[in-house]
Amino acid sequence: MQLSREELLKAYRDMRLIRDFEERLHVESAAGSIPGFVHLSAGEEASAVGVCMELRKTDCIAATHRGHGHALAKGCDVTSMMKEIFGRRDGMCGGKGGSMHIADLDQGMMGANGIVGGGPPLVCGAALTAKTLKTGGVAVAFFGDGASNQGTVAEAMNLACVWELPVIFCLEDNGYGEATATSFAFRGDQLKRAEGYGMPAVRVNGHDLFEVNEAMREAVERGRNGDGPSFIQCMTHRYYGHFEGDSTAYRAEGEIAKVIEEMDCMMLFRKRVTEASLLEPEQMDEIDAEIAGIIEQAVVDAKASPPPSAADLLTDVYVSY
Amino acid sequence: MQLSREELLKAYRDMRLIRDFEERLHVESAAGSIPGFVHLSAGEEASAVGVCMELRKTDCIAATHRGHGHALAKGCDVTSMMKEIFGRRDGMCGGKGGSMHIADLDQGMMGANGIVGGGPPLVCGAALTAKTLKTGGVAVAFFGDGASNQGTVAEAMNLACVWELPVIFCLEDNGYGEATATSFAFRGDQLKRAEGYGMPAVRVNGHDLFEVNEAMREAVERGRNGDGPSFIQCMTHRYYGHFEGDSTAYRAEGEIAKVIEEMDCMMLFRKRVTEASLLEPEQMDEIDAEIAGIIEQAVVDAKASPPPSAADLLTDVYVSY
Amino acid sequence: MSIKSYREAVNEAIVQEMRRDETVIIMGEDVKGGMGGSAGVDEAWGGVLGVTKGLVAEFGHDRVLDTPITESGFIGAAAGAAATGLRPVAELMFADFVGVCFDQIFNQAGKFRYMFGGKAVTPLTIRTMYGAGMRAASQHSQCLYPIFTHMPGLKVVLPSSAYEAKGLLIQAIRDDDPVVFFEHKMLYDTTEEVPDEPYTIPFGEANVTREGDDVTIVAFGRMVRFANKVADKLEAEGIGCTVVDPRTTSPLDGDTIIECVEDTGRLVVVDEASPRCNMATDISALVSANAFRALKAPIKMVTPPHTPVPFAPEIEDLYVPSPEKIEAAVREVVGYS
Amino acid sequence: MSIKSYREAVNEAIVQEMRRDETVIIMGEDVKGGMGGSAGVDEAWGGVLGVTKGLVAEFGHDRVLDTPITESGFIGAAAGAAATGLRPVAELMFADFVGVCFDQIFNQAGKFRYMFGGKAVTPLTIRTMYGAGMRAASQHSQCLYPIFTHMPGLKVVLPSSAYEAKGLLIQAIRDDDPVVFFEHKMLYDTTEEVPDEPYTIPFGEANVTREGDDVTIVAFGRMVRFANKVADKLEAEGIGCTVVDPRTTSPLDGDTIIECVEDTGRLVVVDEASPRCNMATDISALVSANAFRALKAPIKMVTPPHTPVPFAPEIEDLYVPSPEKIEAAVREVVGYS
Ligand SMILES: Cc1ncc(C[n+]2csc(CCOP(=O)(O)OP(=O)(O)O)c2C)c(N)n1
Ligand SMILES: Cc1ncc(C[n+]2csc(CCOP(=O)(O)OP(=O)(O)O)c2C)c(N)n1
Ligand SMILES: [Mg+2]
Ligand SMILES: [Mg+2]
Repeated sequence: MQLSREELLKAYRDMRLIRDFEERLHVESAAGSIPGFVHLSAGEEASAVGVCMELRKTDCIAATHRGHGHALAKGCDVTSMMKEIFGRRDGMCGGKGGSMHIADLDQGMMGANGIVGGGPPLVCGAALTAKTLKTGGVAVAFFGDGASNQGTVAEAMNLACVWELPVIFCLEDNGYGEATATSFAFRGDQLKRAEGYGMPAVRVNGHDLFEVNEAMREAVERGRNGDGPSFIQCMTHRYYGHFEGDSTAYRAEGEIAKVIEEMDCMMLFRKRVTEASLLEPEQMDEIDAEIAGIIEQAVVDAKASPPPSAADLLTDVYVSY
Repeated sequence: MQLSREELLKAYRDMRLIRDFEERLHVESAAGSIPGFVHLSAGEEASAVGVCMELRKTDCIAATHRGHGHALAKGCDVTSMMKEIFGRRDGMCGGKGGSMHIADLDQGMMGANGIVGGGPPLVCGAALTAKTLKTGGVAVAFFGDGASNQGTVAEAMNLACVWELPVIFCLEDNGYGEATATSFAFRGDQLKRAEGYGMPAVRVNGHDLFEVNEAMREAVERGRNGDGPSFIQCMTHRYYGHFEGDSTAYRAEGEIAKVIEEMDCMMLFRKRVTEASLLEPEQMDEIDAEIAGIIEQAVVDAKASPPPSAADLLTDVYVSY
Repeated sequence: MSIKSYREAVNEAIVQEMRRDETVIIMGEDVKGGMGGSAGVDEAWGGVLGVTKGLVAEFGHDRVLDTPITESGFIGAAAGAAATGLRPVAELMFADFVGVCFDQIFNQAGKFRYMFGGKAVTPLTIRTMYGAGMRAASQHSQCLYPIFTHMPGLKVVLPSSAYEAKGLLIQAIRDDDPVVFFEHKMLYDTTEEVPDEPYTIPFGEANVTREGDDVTIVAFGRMVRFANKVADKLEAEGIGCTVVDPRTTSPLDGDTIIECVEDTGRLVVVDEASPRCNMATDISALVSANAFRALKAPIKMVTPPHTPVPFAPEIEDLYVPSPEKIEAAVREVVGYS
Repeated sequence: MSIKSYREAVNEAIVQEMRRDETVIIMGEDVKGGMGGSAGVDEAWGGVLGVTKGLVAEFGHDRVLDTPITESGFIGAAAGAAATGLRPVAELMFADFVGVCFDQIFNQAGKFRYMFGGKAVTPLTIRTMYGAGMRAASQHSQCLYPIFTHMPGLKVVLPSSAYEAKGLLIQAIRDDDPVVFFEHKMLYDTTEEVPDEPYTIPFGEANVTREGDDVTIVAFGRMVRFANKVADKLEAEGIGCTVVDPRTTSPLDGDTIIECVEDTGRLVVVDEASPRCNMATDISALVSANAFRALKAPIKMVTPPHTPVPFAPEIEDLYVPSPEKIEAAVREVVGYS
């Protein structure tokens, strides 16, 4: 199916937003302005965006420790996220969560997760809510190749098949879990495994927004029609280290440079839409400029925001006690 | 490969031992002589025996809550087991474990397990020991169809593939996990799933000792040769309830009677070996009589044994403290 | 009002809440039983010990869900459903199985609210069966509520009788926080008068089941019955026991406990859980920090030994704190000077 | 003897034990790092914080094993290997991850011996990183040792310095029971004199790091440093603090603690773990049961609040018990009369 001009512009904008967000965090991390662990998703924008552009606000996703891209693609507020990552009181989670726990249930974002494999069971719950309340909603579990081996992910896949839940399992296969290559940590075939649980599975080029999106459309349709879960394996790459500070000594020199040159998702997208005369380069340049301003402002705002106060330490544990 | 006369007699004997052991426990349970939960494996003898007859004493197995058959097939002492199940001081585990925790590491029996899916990770450890110490040993994880969905089992299968461990995953698919049918709790294809992790997988008639054994021979050979794990799905039936006391209201009337009539493993075995003139019926009758005596004596001994003493409560927690 | 068993009280609480609120659903392994089975029945078991019998007949398969044997999967799903609009009651068959799904309970459900800056509401109830006495051995007999009590973000409930079970479970289901509801397997057949209409018992309000001047006994779950028994017996001898059933370990009604100890000056804590870092130590520490001047004798803790739960009946019975041991502790504390 | 960091001390303990005993192997996520990677290196990381650096170079891939991200799988495998002849040292990267593998630790490894009637030996060491201070937020900062201490069958070790880390880890590896070894992430860069040769520190023998007449401070892990600091400061003012580092919470050297309290009559317990059913309550209960007459003041517990660990540095620092809070507690206890 052909994406509309509006959809294309939105997709490009979201990818650019994520890319710039992450690249700026890379700089801010190096400068020491960001506390804690930061996992950047630059390079993987096409999967987050290609998937989330098919979702309604009320559809839910569960993200990973590498969750900024998922959150932004799902519509979370940039400034609020930036403040959270900087640990500020008016951040998305009041400064209590940080990068690894970005969440906004109002946007259907059920949270980044510090636990590898933590999200997929939760997403089955969101899908169960949609199914029980007959909202026509679907839910997406993002998880990495490393996470794909966790028992929780296997259990969630099985449960979604048994309960015929509208879940889309989106495996972002970036070739590494921390410093370990997927080729070591997983010896089989992800599609076969998913099919082994009883759901349709497809592998796509995760750098190609169109391919991801096409697979996602089919999966969402299945979900909304009550035909149960689907599995999408997006082959992708992360451009930075596992976390900020990682030496990436496990990677061959120049590997990522080559990926960027040959298959960067922004580049592929631009090429495709201009060649097919779907969008003008100028439209995208405009977006680039706009996003640059947004990110700059978000960082300025985040830096100017106050940290949580002593009293904040003790609130928000229970609704009532 | 043709089994020797000796092997055949041993296989028949082991199956008979398990069957009589379980049938007697069924009676003793109904009479109220056995404390706690008792899960009987009558009907599933061919998988326990067909698998364990290929193992050396030093090869390890991990069993399930339904573990009597596995233990007996692996060579655990009948009387010692019977005493344990009756909760006696000189039982296999000093009366501290009971039916669900029968274990004898000297026989390579790493334990029945009260936790569904608890065993497969442990077996990876036994296989790792064999691999590290280059003993040529293999290890077997028995688990049920219900257990096959547990994350721990998925993790163990993946780990065995990654580390290329000499593990045989023996799925005893008896069609039910407690009162829930496998057709509900699992919608895919077990072989595909195992292959999805990267190991060869085969489905066999779990009532047919020869089929089970044939698959096991190949798997063991792979294991001893350093060619990694294998997966065997044994299709079988349990003749009694999930535990003693189960109404089995989930089963169609007469279902098990039909299974017993048409495919009981003892019956199939007898038929096969007599038709092929491999054994004489009288030889097997003799074994039947011998086993009846052994079981009777074991029960008499168990009933005559004293329970643990107050002091026993406090021992065996640590090796040193 | 009529005589009901603890099992019936739990069942009735669920039924009445499911009637009241359509978003209440239940799930667990064989809470119905029989799914896919050749008999084709809707309910073969109604729970492994029959606690959830009859629910599917009234509420249907959409609200009464059997699960595969994947506790992380379905408890996590319950947490996710709770965070997105349902009010699930998930059954962890035996508390001992928490080892395969603890993450979804304490790192996910229990932390949503705090780590998301107060913006999540997770009205999840986890029902689970605990305690020794069934000759179920070391992996099916543990108490484990101390490790849940340790976790911020979780509420922990230990109903000690049928009346308590109904009121506390209705409260748990209506509560907007994740609640872990511990049902003692040896209490299911105990009975007492239980109102037919729905009622709630608030969390964090201890129940003083006996009043006496000489010693305070704080006890949990099944141990409350034992403590009451001891109190009744000793009353005849002129030893007055105040018995406190905290009902919930988190939140804990420390005030009532402290007040009682201030009155009696002596304390025995009875906890069926393993002795290290358990509720006995928790209560003891609370009291010695806050009622120091009132204490006339060392606090006595009655707990099992630091061993797994054994199988053989003879030693399992020695493992569990008994009325006899409680009585001896009370006598020791009362006799101290 | 030379100055070593806590990180180096842990590393050296492993190296020396691997040299001594061929059955000692190590495993964990990225304990090497780089397996299958395009760079083709044998060791890209040497552990996420570099603790296991250099091991593969000396001991090879057969004894230094990287794992998939499947904690139940590989911790269970370590338990199974321990029960069948190896002496594995498995790394659970962050203690917080125990939620996905607790069963293999407390229901399997920890119970083998008892439930198999004393016939199993499980020389398993699980190394894990714990504690707040790294701005790692609520799923990477917990202490959790109380829930391990609660479990019969597990030994629990909390080394408070580089010297302690080396001696206790060698002991852990040689120990024939399952041991959980908690390394505080904020201690890795702390240094002190550490012998070059192997040595062991026995379990269950507390270390009295300061002696004073007025108050006993019992502290764990990183908190021992804080307690020592406070003791040094207060000594100048004439307030004498005895500081006890129990080293292991299970087994616990209760005798030394009780003796110290009998001498000083006052007790402050400092525990970085969540406050309910934690080591502070455990020690407090022990002392009030066993040193009742000696106590001249209520026992004071210094712990974090009952909240998850927050992310923002400003409030994370308020979360962790600080020397200031310990000092205030000591002053309060000493001033009590
Ligand atoms: C249960 C658990 N185990 C280990 C970790 C440490 N950890 C954080 S991210 C990560 C790698 C995850 O790899 P993958 O799923 O491929 O995601 P990616 O980082 O590549 O996006 C690991 C091991 C964790 N956070 N949780
Ligand atoms: C972790 C865990 N969950 C649930 C149970 C309760 N339980 C015991 S046996 C069983 C069914 C297992 O089914 P399956 O694996 O097919 O083995 P079978 O009983 O058919 O031999 C269940 C649910 C348990 N013991 N452990
Ligand atoms: Mg990855
Ligand atoms: Mg089964």
